[in-house]
This record gives sequence, structure tokens and C-alpha cells, in this order.
Amino acid sequence: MTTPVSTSAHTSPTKQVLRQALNHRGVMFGAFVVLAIIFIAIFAPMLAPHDPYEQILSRKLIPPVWFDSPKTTWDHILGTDHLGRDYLSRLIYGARISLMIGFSAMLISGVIGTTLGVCAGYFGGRIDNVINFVITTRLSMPVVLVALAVVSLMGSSLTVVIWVLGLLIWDRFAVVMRSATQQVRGLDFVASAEALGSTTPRILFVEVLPNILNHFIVIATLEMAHAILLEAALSFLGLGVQPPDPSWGLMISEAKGLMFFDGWLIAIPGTALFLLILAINLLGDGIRDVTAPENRN
Amino acid sequence: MKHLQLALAGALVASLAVPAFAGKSDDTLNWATDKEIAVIDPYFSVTRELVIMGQMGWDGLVLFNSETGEFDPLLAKSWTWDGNMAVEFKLREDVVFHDGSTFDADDVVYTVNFLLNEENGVPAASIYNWMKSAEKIDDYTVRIELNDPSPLAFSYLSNEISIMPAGHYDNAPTGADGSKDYSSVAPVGTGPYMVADSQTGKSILWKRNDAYFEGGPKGTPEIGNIRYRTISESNTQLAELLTGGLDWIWDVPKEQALRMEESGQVSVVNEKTLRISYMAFDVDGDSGQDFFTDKRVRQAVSHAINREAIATELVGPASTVIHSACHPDQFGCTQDVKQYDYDPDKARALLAEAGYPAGFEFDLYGYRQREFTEAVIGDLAAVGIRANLNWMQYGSLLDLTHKGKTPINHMTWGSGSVPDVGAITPHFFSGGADDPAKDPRTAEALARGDTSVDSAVRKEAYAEALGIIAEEAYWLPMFTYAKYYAFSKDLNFTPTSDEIPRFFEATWN
Amino acid sequence: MADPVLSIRNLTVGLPVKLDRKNAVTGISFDVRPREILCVVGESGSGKSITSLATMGLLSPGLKVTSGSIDFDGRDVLKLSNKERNAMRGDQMAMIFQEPMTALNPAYTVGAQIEEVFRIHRTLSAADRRAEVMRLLEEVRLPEPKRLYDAFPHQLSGGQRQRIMIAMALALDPKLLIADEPTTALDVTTQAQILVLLKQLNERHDAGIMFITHDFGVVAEIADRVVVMRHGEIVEQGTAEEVLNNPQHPYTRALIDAVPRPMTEDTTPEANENPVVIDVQGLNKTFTTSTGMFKPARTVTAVNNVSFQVKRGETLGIVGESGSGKTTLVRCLMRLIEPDNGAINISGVDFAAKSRSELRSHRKDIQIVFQDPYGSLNPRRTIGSQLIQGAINFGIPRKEAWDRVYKLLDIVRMPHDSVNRFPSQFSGGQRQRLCIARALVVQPKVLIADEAVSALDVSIQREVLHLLNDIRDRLGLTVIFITHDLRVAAQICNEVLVMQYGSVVERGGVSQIFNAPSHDYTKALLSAQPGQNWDMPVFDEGDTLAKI
Amino acid sequence: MGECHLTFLKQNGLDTVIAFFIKRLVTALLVVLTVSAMTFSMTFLTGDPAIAVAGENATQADIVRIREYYGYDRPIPVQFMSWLGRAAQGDFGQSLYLNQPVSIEIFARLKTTMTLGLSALIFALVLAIPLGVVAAIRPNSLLDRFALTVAVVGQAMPSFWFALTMMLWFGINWRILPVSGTDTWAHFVMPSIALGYFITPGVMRLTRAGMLEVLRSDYIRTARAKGASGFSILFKHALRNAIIPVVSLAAVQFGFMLGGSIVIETIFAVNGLGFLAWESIQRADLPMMQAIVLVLSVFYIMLTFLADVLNAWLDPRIRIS
Repeated sequence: MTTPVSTSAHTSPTKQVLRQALNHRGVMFGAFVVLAIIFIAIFAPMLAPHDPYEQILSRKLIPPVWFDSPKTTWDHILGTDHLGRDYLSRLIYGARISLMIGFSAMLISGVIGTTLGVCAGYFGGRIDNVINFVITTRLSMPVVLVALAVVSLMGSSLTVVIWVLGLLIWDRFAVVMRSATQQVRGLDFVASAEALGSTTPRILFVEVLPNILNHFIVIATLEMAHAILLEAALSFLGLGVQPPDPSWGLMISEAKGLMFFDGWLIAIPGTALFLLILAINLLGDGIRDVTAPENRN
Repeated sequence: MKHLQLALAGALVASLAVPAFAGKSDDTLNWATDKEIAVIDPYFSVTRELVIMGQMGWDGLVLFNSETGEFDPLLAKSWTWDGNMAVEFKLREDVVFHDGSTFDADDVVYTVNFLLNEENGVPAASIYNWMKSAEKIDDYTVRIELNDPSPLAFSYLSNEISIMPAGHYDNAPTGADGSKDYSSVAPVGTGPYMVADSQTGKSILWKRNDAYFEGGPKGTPEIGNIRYRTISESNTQLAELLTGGLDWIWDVPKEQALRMEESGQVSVVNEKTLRISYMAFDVDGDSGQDFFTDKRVRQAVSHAINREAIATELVGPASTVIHSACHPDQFGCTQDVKQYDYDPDKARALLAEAGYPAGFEFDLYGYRQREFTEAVIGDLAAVGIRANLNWMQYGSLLDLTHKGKTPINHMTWGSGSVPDVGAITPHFFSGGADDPAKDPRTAEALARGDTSVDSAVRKEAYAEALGIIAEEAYWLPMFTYAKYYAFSKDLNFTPTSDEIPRFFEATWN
Repeated sequence: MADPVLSIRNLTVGLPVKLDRKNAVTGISFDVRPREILCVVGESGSGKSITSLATMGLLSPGLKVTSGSIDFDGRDVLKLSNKERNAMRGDQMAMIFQEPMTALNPAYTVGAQIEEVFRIHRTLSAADRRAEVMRLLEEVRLPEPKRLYDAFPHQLSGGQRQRIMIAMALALDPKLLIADEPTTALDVTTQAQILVLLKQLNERHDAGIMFITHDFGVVAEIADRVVVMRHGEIVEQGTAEEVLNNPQHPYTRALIDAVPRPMTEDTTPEANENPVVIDVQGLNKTFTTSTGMFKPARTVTAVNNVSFQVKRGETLGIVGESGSGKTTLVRCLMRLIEPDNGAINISGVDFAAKSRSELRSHRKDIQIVFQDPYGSLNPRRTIGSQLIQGAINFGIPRKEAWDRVYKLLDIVRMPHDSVNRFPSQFSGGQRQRLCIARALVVQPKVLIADEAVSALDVSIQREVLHLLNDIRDRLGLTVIFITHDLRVAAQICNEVLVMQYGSVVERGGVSQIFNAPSHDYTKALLSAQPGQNWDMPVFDEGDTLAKI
Repeated sequence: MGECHLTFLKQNGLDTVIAFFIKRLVTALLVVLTVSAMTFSMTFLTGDPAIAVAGENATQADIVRIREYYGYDRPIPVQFMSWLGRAAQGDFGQSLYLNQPVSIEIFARLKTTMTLGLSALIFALVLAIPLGVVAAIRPNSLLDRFALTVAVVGQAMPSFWFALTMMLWFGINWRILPVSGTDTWAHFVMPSIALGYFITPGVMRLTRAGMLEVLRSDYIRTARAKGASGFSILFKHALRNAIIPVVSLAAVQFGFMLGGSIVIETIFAVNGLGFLAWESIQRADLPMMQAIVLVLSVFYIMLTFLADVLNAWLDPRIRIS
């Protein structure tokens, strides 16, 4: 159906996408949760009832208030951890670390992957061959194993974890951006820009990048979730972020020993992590839905 | 339709139902640790598991009796010292190896000579290099000569020196690099159990040696089979123990142990060990963070940490706070040294005096039981010192400490289960790579203690060294480790402080 | 006259909400009789395909028949159950689609796909089925039926695939055959063959044929009766004779009027004394393709030793079927693709010899308008920023550049406020105008139109062609016009190059090419034009589409 | 299949196929070489491997002895070249910890990991493909939403958490499945589900997207116009084409699973390659780590090759030019 559908004048594609996004349940839910968690992360010092590092060993493992236990107290709504630190405060501060890991690792991998993918897709030929080889090499290395090995050998700290993840998970960016760029490169407006004398960087930044941005955003959300999950897996094996910094992955890993007895210890950060990943993924899926070409006029 | 579904579900459950492959019912004791065991040879595997299984499969000349604190005769019937430098053993005559050959003096001589031959590359040299030679006097008499007077000689003979049949390693296969691969020789010993089956990374099955000699200190084995399993994840060990897949685990974290005890499904015991926890300071300032060159800062840290709380809340009731650089149960380990009580105010005052009223930030290194180190960091934070945790593999961390790159390392030492200060303090304070201070006074005092067999002389020398270490606060000795053991109610088992569970003594209830 | 096999009465198909029209098809009625070819004609969006799909019961889920009836063979197909409909489809009524490239399942051999019709509707032994398929393959004039039986669709040409589709449709001798633009995606020579085949089959079978098309030439070629549709309604229906030669409705007239006329009169262009702007000598381009993993790399000569000159103010038409190399030729000309060798002299600059960075400053001399109005504008940028880009690239001050843009918008007859909008807000014809404006903003000497009107409806096509002519004359441009349609070329060009397999086979003035073609290929192209025997009526100026 | 390959050879000519294989082989070798260089240098990020080998409580003298014995005192390039030379002959050296040839150990563990990987893959495909198909038939229906939920939840749940929760319910509370080990097929049920569930979302989404695309395609309309039944359209026409990319994905995911089973193998005490890798990392068993990474990357390359061949077999457009 090529019936031209009139849309109100002066709406940019971005605005149209935004309007569709506002009507998309997945996007709205995802955005709401992600924004809420970002809000919590930013205002952690104001929101947290206690110092997340303050330990009182004699008050350890107090259950959350809804448990029927003489130890519960409204002073520690979500209870305390194995060192007597306030669980709610750690959860709130943990949002910072988890988001930072996800975001930084995504940013690093995004820059690497996009650069490689766009160059390969735009220039083609030998450059494409070389970059393809680099991508194949990267794909052939098992991520978890290599991440574990490097973190284990270099010693795990927040910086090491972020860099290792960032340097490892750029493959999807590269693959997707490469094919998206190839697609855009074949469109006539790129040829026409070339014919109009635009320089290559100009074509890349003005003609190509804006048109593959939606792919970038979708992959970015996926990889952010991926990075957070990988950190959780590293933490599970004891090689993620180091205490006392409270990442959610670390909280899960510290709680796992008691998961058969005090399920809430792992359920609380686990749920937080699950919600965050779920929200990011829904957001990514939604963005993919509303920016998919068939949904655009 | 519904009935069919139910029937199907029932059939499924029935077909999946776990066979009782463990425990009393089939006379198999299953125990597990997180280690993979590929080499079943006490000399070519440096794991704790092989010390334990070494006691199952092999016998030494003597055996340490943790109740009396003395050494009981095992393969030796008796012995006599010839001065400080030689000892003569009379051997039992009723012992046979698992392969049926008879045990005699040749086997002891072969074993010792094999260890002493450097070409054989037996890794843990410290367990045997105190010996100079072994000599057969007659079929059942052996004389061992020492290099130096060695107070630890019998400890090694008890825990580490397992007697192999003569010629045991002669037919070892040749590896790819042309060297002999001694580690793959099939295990043969005289011990109460022998290997029936092994799968690397999975399990080792031992079965009772029915020909085991009577009347030895190891008694007569009762349980038919003992299977070792590798289960790396502690939750999984726990799950297996609760479901009967395992009969015995250890190193259970305190909280889990308490919950299991509450559940009443398994027996839980907290037993002290010879392992201690300590923090070593970068006294020389080699790490580039020179806060700890100042004695007052070291003392401030010592006052800042609530060791009592860590020991009781996190480690377990059998753990005690220690003040000197050794385990209180070890010979010569006096606690009568300068003590640093938990006193945050004093710590702050000392810090201010040293020029750090606002505290400082430094790198702390650790490798074992992260929550203990985490608690230390929490205590330090309370007096204004921010510690960044660097969590490492033991090997990597040790390398760093040898290079002096760690401002503080929080580590542990198990003394190889040797109940003598000689197995710990001299290792760390005789000027070697592990010595944080390289103080000649400690080195001198320790050397005196190490080379004497006179108890009084040794005690005095060690006390002097320990006094200096505490006074200068080169180390902060933290606490003794206590291990939680959890085992099936069917199992009759008694833990010992040397961290060598005696499965051969275990029985079913 | 026989009773109709298909009788559509008051059919209305509703559109899903949110679109600008309530119904895709509104209250239409017509009949198809046995042995007759009924052509349903209309531009895109007229509802002609939806009518055919509704008849087959293949409407996409968003579309619903809201009223009316479709009586086929005495039963209202709208009231049939799924099972009954399945039994009917492929057996009593069959359909051929527009895109032969995608209408066959790539995973099965064509033989198996034809056989499936027998499997579904008949109980025949394997040998019988095979024999039937062989018979059909022969009937649709496919060479070597035995070999073709085991061929996969991608191994066949478009024309061959369409014959397979026809064979499949005719397999069980249906009463009704619906052909939805079956020749639109084909080259003109192939189209002619398929039309001949359909006519022959029509004589041998009893089926009534409902033939959907947008091309009055095709209508003239095969129709017995014609239905003209517009915006989902029938504006006119009657015999081919009546509708083609004496259309009553203004829309029909306008449509017929917009059909490019074949060149009849001899209009030898006056000798052009202008200087040569483009001089191409011995241009070559070969591609090495390695498309699949197991496929050997193939070398294709896309441009084979092409030389030509164009003088200022002239329009050169380059005509050829798909794969003739015409698009590669112009892209080489602009160095959007690197030619292998040859000289390209554009107003004194050798484009082929310059490095890419040296070339940049000369790029403004030669500009291009592409075929696809949807791909040639960046959907993420406003029209204004895209129009001004070229001028900015060549250092024109912003103010002057904007002046140029507004002036050009006037020339291409687009409102000035277009600059603030995005491409998605324009129709295909509007976009092509904007693309022309964008190309002109750098004041080129040469404008290339690469199938620039092929994707447009015939009425819009005509407007854009007029615009191009107008601009050429006003600005003194040199135009190279690429097209597959000789009739379109005739309307705008002074001279025509005919290309086949990468080579120029004939060159000459328009009237010479049309009236006295010398090369066999040109002759074949000309004779394949549909509707040649139709003497198109001429109407007054009053009936242009713009007024309706 | 045999027949297919015959046609395939006939139509393409043996030369082309051989040329293709050689090209792939060269790429594969280059990749393996690069990977091995990277893993080799990576393992020297740490300090002294000799200390790791000596274990806890070893004395300085022990460490020096070990360093000389294993040749860690040689320059790194020398060590790499000698390692590479031996690796080419299938000799990855001795494990520092297990005291036996690395290749033998890896080979032994590979079997377990392959069993786990295959059963996980089968679980994932059996769950994901029908869900994807059903979701595509009725987009936005309840079933589609359910399938989407399975996918989204699967992507958001840390695999270790899922594994431990399963262990809690099926192992401890209901006692219908053994908790850990590899003795019977029942032991593989939980690890396979835990590992397979992880790749279910991807397979399901791809199946759904592929089916949606194919169902919209012209040839499905052709099939409907022929009067083909819904069942035949779905399975004979649509799934046959939609499954092609799924096969590639499955092969590649299988490769990822072999390398990604570390957590699952650790939890369920499956003594496979992943567990061996993790243990080797913990004890800095360099030769073992290097060899495992190398073996896994070779596997990955072989699997992508297999995926290509499978694709060619399934898709005549690739197979026959």
C-alpha cells in the first residue's frame, strides 16, 4: 500500500518516533523503570537511610520488616547483610555501580564496534575484509572465559571489569553497524551527497550515522544489559566488582551462600537486577519496534 | 486426559527419582571439596586433599596424636635418637602394600632416596630436605641422618612422608619433554584404603584395605568405600549434603553452618585449625604507598580493627584472636607480647600524631574469605582510612608481596599442620622474600630457635622474635581459623585441629 | 453471451483505521465471463489489486470486506468456509502475481511446486503428476522441461518464472484466472512474449481472465473489456474498444492522455552548433561478483567500450533493458563507481584521470537524479538542509545558497515551506522534484536522470518529464536521460543510445530510431512495445489530471 | 542428503568447492594464530606463574625450582614460539596443576561439555522454535505475548540465579532431580535447561521474525492461491525457509555455549571444559588456559563453517549458482 498518508506538517522523523514511543507499552515501562533507577542512582546519598559502608557486625542478617522475626526493625526496612550493613542503602548505592558498569562498558564497546562496523560497511573492499577478520577473531574467543581469565590475572577492580567487558562485547555493534551501514551506503542519497561534493567524514557523520542511530540505540540497550549480566556472572564467581562497593551483582554473589536459607538476601538484589535488565531490554525492543522501517511513513 | 497426564507425570517423577547412591545404605562415605584432583600421589600434588588422602592410602613412619600431642609409632615400632643428627627406626614386620608386596627397610630407604634425588623434582622440598640420607641397617631397621638439627622432623614424617614400595616410580612413563612423569604412577601404599577408581575433576573412589595391619594408631577401617567428589560451588555442596548425595563437607561459612545446625538434618561441628589470619604491613615502603613505614600508623591500624567481632561473628566459636605471629597451639607460640586492643579512638589519635588526622587511602590485598577482609575494610573506614580492595589469586598475590608491592596484604598461613612455631614465624621473619620488615634481630633470634632441639632454648628464642614483631607491629596477627564441618547424622566423625580429617577412623552410627 | 464466472456486486473493502481513506474499495460491481480478458486499470492506490485479492480470499488481515458479494460459479466466495475456499483456490480459480522473483518458494524445485497443485487437489500417481507437469511446462513454452523440472526458482529468469507461475495457475484448468500486473516487473521484450502466451492460452482454455494493470498499452494489447478504477471506485467500464477509443470519464481520458505517445512524425532535430559538454571515449567497466560461498566468482562486463558525445542543451536518451549496463555507465561517468579505463571529458575536465579528492571541486558540473524517490532523500534531514548542502560544499555563502534554493523550489513548483519538512511528508512525484532541485543547486552543466520517472504513476511521470524539459530549456542544461521505456525516451530526448549487454548497439535521432531502426535489438524493442496497434485518441487540453 | 551433495558438487565444480575450503582454512588458521598469540600474551599479564604452581605455603626455594623446571625464566617470545610449535602437533604441554598432558585432559572433558551443550541446544530448540512459530502465526495474541515474556524474562535472568533456583526446587525441595554430577541422563536435565534457556530468547525471536517475514512473502501468497492448507503452508513452505537463519544461529550459539558453560558447569559440578577452564583460571594453569581458549576458538570456527555448509544444504540459492 503506497497510499500516501498525510501527517501533520513539520514533524521530524525523531518526533514521530517519539510519539509512537509514547504509545508503546514496552518503551514506556522500560523507560519508566530505567529512569527511576537512574534517579535513585543520582540521588543515592539523599535517598539512602544509612551509610552503605557502615558495618555493625552484631546487627548482621536482620531480615526485612515483612518477615516475622523478632530481629526486624523499621530502621532497616530491607534488613542488613552479612556484615550488618543496611541492605536498602546498599541497594540504592548499588544502582550507581551497576548502571555505571553497564553504561561505561556499553560506551567503550559502542565506540569500538561502531567505528569498526561503520568503516567496514562504508569503505568495503580490503578494509571490510580486515575488519571482518578482526570481528571473526573476537567472536571466536569465548567471552566469559577470556573475561574471567583477564580479570583474574589483573586483579578485579571496577575499572578493570569495565574495560575488560567494554573491550570484549563490541562484536554485536560491529556486526550490526556494518550491515546497517552497507544498507545505507547503497541508498541513493549517499551517492547524491558524494556527487554534490560532500567529503567522506561529512557523508559519514551527516548522511550515514543519523540513519543507523536507531540500530545503535537498540544494540546499546542490549549490550548494556549484557554487560550488567556479565558483571553479575563475574561477581558470582568472585571476580566482579570488589567490596565494599555495592554492585547488585556483588550483593547477589555475597548473598548466594545463604540463598537456601535466607532467600530474601539474594531475592532483593536479584529482583532489582532482573527489573533493570528487563526494563533495558523492553526499552531496546520497543525502540526497535518504533524505529523499524515498516513502521515509518 | 487428565488421568493420563497425572499418570505420565508420575511416571516421569518415578523414572527420575534419584537412586540412593550415597551414604550408609551402600556403605560409601561421600565427601567433597572444590578442588580438582588429577594426581593421586602425595608428593606430586601439593593440595590439602592429597594430604588427607595420603593418610588414607599411605602410612608414614609415625603418626601425630592430636590428643596427647605426641607421635605414635605407625610403620615404625619404635625409634631411638642418636644425638640431634640421626634417628634409628625399628619397623613393623606385619605390613603389606596394596599390591601384595611386603613392607620392609628397603621401601623406606627407596622413598627417602627418591625424595632426596634432585633430578626427580619433588616439588615441596621443605618437607624432606632436612634429611641427609636413609640407610638400611637390617630388613626392619632404618637409620635416617639429618642435615641440621630439625625440630620439625617428626611432624614431616607424620604428615608428609608417605612410604612408597621400593621401585614404585621406576616404571613411570616418559612425558613429551623426555622427563619421567612420576605423577601418573598408579598409587600403591600400605594405608587403610586403596584407590578403586578415579576420574579427573570428578571423583576418586577408595575402598577398604581389608589386609590392613591390626593394632596401628589408625585403627582398623570400618567404612567400605570412601568417595571424594569435586564440587566447586559451595551451594551445590550444601544441596548435595542436604539431599544425601554427600556425607561430609567442610569449610562451610558460619551462617550456613548455623542454619544447617538449626535445621537438624546434619551434624555441624566447629573445630579450630592451625591456620591463622594475619595482615602484613609494607614496613619498607616498597609499594610506593609509604604510610606503613611509620610504626604509629601500623599501630593505629592494629587498634582500629575489631578482631574480636570478626572472630566471633564471622569465623566461628572455635576461633580466637591472636596477638603474636603464630598459632597459640604451636610449640613456642607465646601470646605474652604487646597487644593492640580494639580502640578506634586510640587509632585516630595515633593517626593524627603520625600526621594523618583526616586518614588516607591505600590498596589492600587479599585472597581468602572475602567477608573477613571486607569487615577489616569496614573497621578501617570507621577511623578514616579508606582501603581499596584488590582481590587476587593466591599465586598472583604472593608474587606481589614478594616484590613488596602490597601496602597491606591480608593473608593466611596454615603451617602445613605442623604444631610448632618453626613452621611459621621463621618463614616470615628470617629476611626472606616474605619478610615484610627484614629486621636482623628477628632473623637472628629465629635462627637460634630453628637450629636447636632444646625446648627451653627454642622457646626463649622464639619469644624474643615474637616480642619484637608485636612491639614493632610488623604484622597484625588477626585470629585463628576455625573450620565448620558439616556431615551426615549417619556418620560418626571427629574433626582434628590439624585439618587432616581422619576418614579411616570414621564409622556409621 | 455466456453467464459470468465471476460476478462482483457492491463490493466494499474497509481499510484499517487511521488512514486517510475509509475504504480501499467502495461499492464496485463488475463481471468476468468465460473466455474473456477483463482488464482492471488504475494507478497505484486505485484498489485494483485489493479487488483481486478479495476475490481469491487472500486479503491481508487488516483488510475486511464490509459489504457486497463475490459470486463465483454460483457461490458467494465471501461466505465459504476456509476449507471450501482452499478446495476452490488453485483448482477453479488461480492467480498470477506481479513479482516473479519472489512469488516462488526458493526452497523447492519448480517442478515440485507445480506438482503441489495436483497433490492438493487431485489424487494422481507420482508418474501421472510428473507427466502433467511436463505437459504444462511444454504448454507455457519452456525449453527443456525435463531439466527445468529439477531447477530451483533462482536459476530461472524472470520471464521463465512467470511462465512457471502461469503453468501452475493453469494446471487444473481453472474457470477464473486472475493476473495481477503479471508483466510489470518484466522487461518489455519478455512482457510481449508473456502477453502473447496469455492470449494463446486464452484461446485454448475456457477460463475468464481478470487482468490487473496500470498500463494502457497492455490493455490495448489484450483486453476484451476494461474496468477503470480510481480511489477504490469504478469510474468507467466497457468494451476495450469503447474505453480505449472513446473514453467517457474525464479521468480515463486524462490517463490515456498521459500515456507516452509513440514517435510517429519525423522530427529531425535542427543541427545543434553548441559545444560538446560530455565526451566519453572507450569507457569500460567489469564487475567480479562472488555472491555466494560456493559460487565461482563471475566476471560481468557491465560497460563495454562505450563512447559518445553530448552537446550543450541536448538531451541524450540511454535506453536498454535491465542489465544492459546503462546505470553502471552513468555512475562511472560521475565516478560514483570507478571505471576500469577510458576517458570522460566533462566540459574540459578529464573525470577519469583525476584523483578522488581532486575530483571533488569538479563534481558540481555533473549531477544526478535517481530512480527511487524514497531512497534518494535522507529521511533524517530536513529538505532545506539537504538542498543547501551542495551549495555549502562548494563554498557558496549561506545567504546566496538559500536564495538559490528558493529560486529552485519555484522552478520545480514546490512551496517554500518545504525546506522545513522531512522527506516522509512528500509523495513520490514531489520527492523527485526536490531531488531535481537538489541537483540543480550547484548549477551543474550536466544533469543525469537515471530512470527518474520509472517509479512514478503515468500521470505524475508526465508532469516530471515536462518539468525536466522545461528546466533544460531555461537553464541551458545538458541532460542524459536513462530509461528502459522507449516511449518515454521519445518524449524528451533529442538523441537515443540503445544499449544491450554493456555495449551501445545503436545511436541516432529519436525519429530515426523509431522509424528506421537498424539494429535487430532496437527493432525487437520497438516491436515489443505494447499497444502499438492502438491509435491513441487525443483530447483537449482541458482534461489534465491536475484538474480532476 | 547424499544426493543433495552430489548435485551440489556437480553443479559447482569440484574446483570451486576446494577453493572455498582452502580460503576458509586459511582464514581459520589466521584467526587461530591471532587468538593464540593474544591468549598467550594475556596469560603473562600476571606475575610469576611459578608461584601459582607451587601453591600455598611453598617456600622461596620451591618456587625457584619450579620456575626453572617449567622454563618460565626464558623470554616470552621464545616461550610462545616453542609453545606454538608443539601446539601445532597437538601437544599443548603439561598441565601445571593436573600433571598430565593438557590435550588428553581437554579431550576427556570435551565429551562431557559436548553432551551438555547438545542437550541444552536441543532443549532450547524444542522450546524456542514452536514458540516462535506460534507467536508468528498470531502476532500480538496471548500466545505471542507469552512467548515474548519467556524471551524477555530469559534474557533478564542471571543464569546462575536460575540454576540455583532450579536446584532449590527440583533438587532439594521436591527431590526429583539429582543436584549435581554427571552419572546419569537425569543429572544432565537441570544443567541443560539452565544453559539452554539462556539461548532460547535469541532462537525464539529469530524464528518469530523469520516466520513473520516469510509469512508475508509472495510465495506464501502463491501457496495460498494454490489452495494449500494452513498446515502445509506453515510447515512445508514457511518454516522450511524461516528455519535457515535459525540453523546458523543455533550452530554459533552452540559454540558460545561450549565456552559459556563455566557458571553452569561450576554450579552443577559437571566436570566439563568450562569447569576445567574456571579451575585452571583459579590456579593460573597457563598451558591449560591457553589450550582451552584455543580449542574453543577452533570449535567456534568449525561451527561457523558447519553453519555455512548447513545453510548451503538448506538453501538452494546458496548451494547452486
